[in-house]
Amino acid sequence: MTGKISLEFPSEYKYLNLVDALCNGIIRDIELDPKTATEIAVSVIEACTNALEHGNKSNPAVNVRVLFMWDKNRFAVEVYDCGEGFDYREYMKNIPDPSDIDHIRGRGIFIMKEMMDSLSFEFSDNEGMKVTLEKVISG
Amino acid sequence: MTGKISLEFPSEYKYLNLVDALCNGIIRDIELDPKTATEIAVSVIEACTNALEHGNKSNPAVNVRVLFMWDKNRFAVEVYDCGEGFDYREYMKNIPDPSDIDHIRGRGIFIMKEMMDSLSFEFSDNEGMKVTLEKVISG
Amino acid sequence: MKYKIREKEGVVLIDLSGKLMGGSDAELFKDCIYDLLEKGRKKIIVNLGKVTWINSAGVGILITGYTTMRKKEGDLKLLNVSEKIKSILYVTKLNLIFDCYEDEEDAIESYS
Amino acid sequence: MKYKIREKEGVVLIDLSGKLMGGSDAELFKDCIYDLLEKGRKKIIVNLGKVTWINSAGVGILITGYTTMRKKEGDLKLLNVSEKIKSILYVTKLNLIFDCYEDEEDAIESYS
Ligand SMILES: Nc1ncnc2c1ncn2[C@@H]1O[C@H](COP(=O)(O)OP(=O)(O)O)[C@@H](O)[C@H]1O
Ligand SMILES: Nc1ncnc2c1ncn2[C@@H]1O[C@H](COP(=O)(O)OP(=O)(O)O)[C@@H](O)[C@H]1O
Repeated sequence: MTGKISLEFPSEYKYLNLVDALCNGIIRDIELDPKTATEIAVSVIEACTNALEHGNKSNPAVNVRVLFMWDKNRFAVEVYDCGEGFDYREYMKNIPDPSDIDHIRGRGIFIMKEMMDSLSFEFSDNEGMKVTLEKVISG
Repeated sequence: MTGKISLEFPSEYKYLNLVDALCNGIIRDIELDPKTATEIAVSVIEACTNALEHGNKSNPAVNVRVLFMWDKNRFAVEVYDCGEGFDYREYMKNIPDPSDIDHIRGRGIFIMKEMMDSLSFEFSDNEGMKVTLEKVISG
Repeated sequence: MKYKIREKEGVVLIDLSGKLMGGSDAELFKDCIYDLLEKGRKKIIVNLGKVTWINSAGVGILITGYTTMRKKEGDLKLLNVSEKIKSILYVTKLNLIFDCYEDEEDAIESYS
Repeated sequence: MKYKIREKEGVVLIDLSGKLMGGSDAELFKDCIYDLLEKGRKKIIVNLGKVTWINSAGVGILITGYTTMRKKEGDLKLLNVSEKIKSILYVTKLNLIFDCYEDEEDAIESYS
């Protein structure tokens, strides 16, 4: 029931459903309830979309790395990109209303925050941008 | 139709079906015929079983890395372990008869050789043991 | 993303299939919507039954279609919304915006 | 790997499920086979219908069961062999060793 596995892929949308395939494989293995499973799968994809799109500017020469880690109480995901990061402290203070249909985008961070138990950002010069998602599970 | 993705996991059997989940995701995406798909999936698992078991001696502190690469003519997989390698030249000269039921094990390399178009081994001090599997596809 | 267009009782059904995410999908869907508007079609049902994969950028694509239609007195409703898509709509409260149907006949009837 | 044992008309059916690979699975299956032999059971059918995942080490586990049974004048036959398992059996010519059945009744009848 304890495990970790990491995936690395070029910054192109077409890899997102492979991330999803792996994530669903893990979720199936640890037999999460359907709601928790959906919330994790959706959030992982949002984090990876941001990493490849905003972080790596969809540059296929640069990789996104995803690290999945789980034990019987906790499912955690770290998503790394090679971008310059962004002012997440400021952004988190004032997340746009996701039901406002005048905005086509801007729902990813809101969704992750709602669906996971913890969402955190960290930027460092050697690791680049790192987003950490965590969810309490009962495995 | 061109792509590459890499996966890294601790040397434990329980991760093999996650390798399989990712491999099947890729295969589904590039729409291989069922026979080719099965042959690739079976061979990848044999290579990973060897890497974790013989290469890394099932030591969970050491990782196996799998790199999938494909374009419209070719599907290639590289499997890396941190072991000391083995005398593959000698082994390949005299692969045991897989239908001999006096042997319980010893069919992995035979299966990979039969199912793939190319199977090669390479040992280097910095990369460790690397097994490369290739198959011609028509995507 | 791929799509096919059908028409039934004056209602246009867009059968989406494959992945619905950021990137080129957004342009493709926008063009489809403008094309329908040009032909005077304003009663739209988007069938998501064969969408295998979606993210919030994909939902954004549906919002573009919805707002474009509404500005021209048209409407855009959703059919066969998977549990995953529903979870995104509910958490963002977009379920209050989009009419969702499970049955094609019901969806078509809602326009009459 | 998990298994359940059933008996029908003097034949033992082992319903395997989950993953069948190297490691602890080999011991588990060997113990099961020795246990059956001790009870005098020698007509074995291994149902692979719920095996989600297998490798050549897993096939090795079936070989152990087969040779152990044969040495005691018993037999071990396979039921519900997936395409993937078939591909491994064919390429290694182990299909010539194992009797495979698609139908439970047929498999049981083959022992009478
Ligand atoms: N990994 C990242 N690197 C740089 N900027 C990011 C990253 N993730 C998010 N952002 C910034 O935060 C904003 C909000 O992200 P999000 O809520 O996911 O919505 P969207 O991606 O649709 O814009 C993005 O538009 C971007 O400016
Ligand atoms: N990555 C590896 N590192 C070290 N030895 C290996 C590796 N792969 C294969 N071998 C050696 O080759 C032998 C044959 O491998 P294989 O045909 O896959 O059968 P099996 O794994 O069932 O023994 C193994 O028993 C092992 O000694």
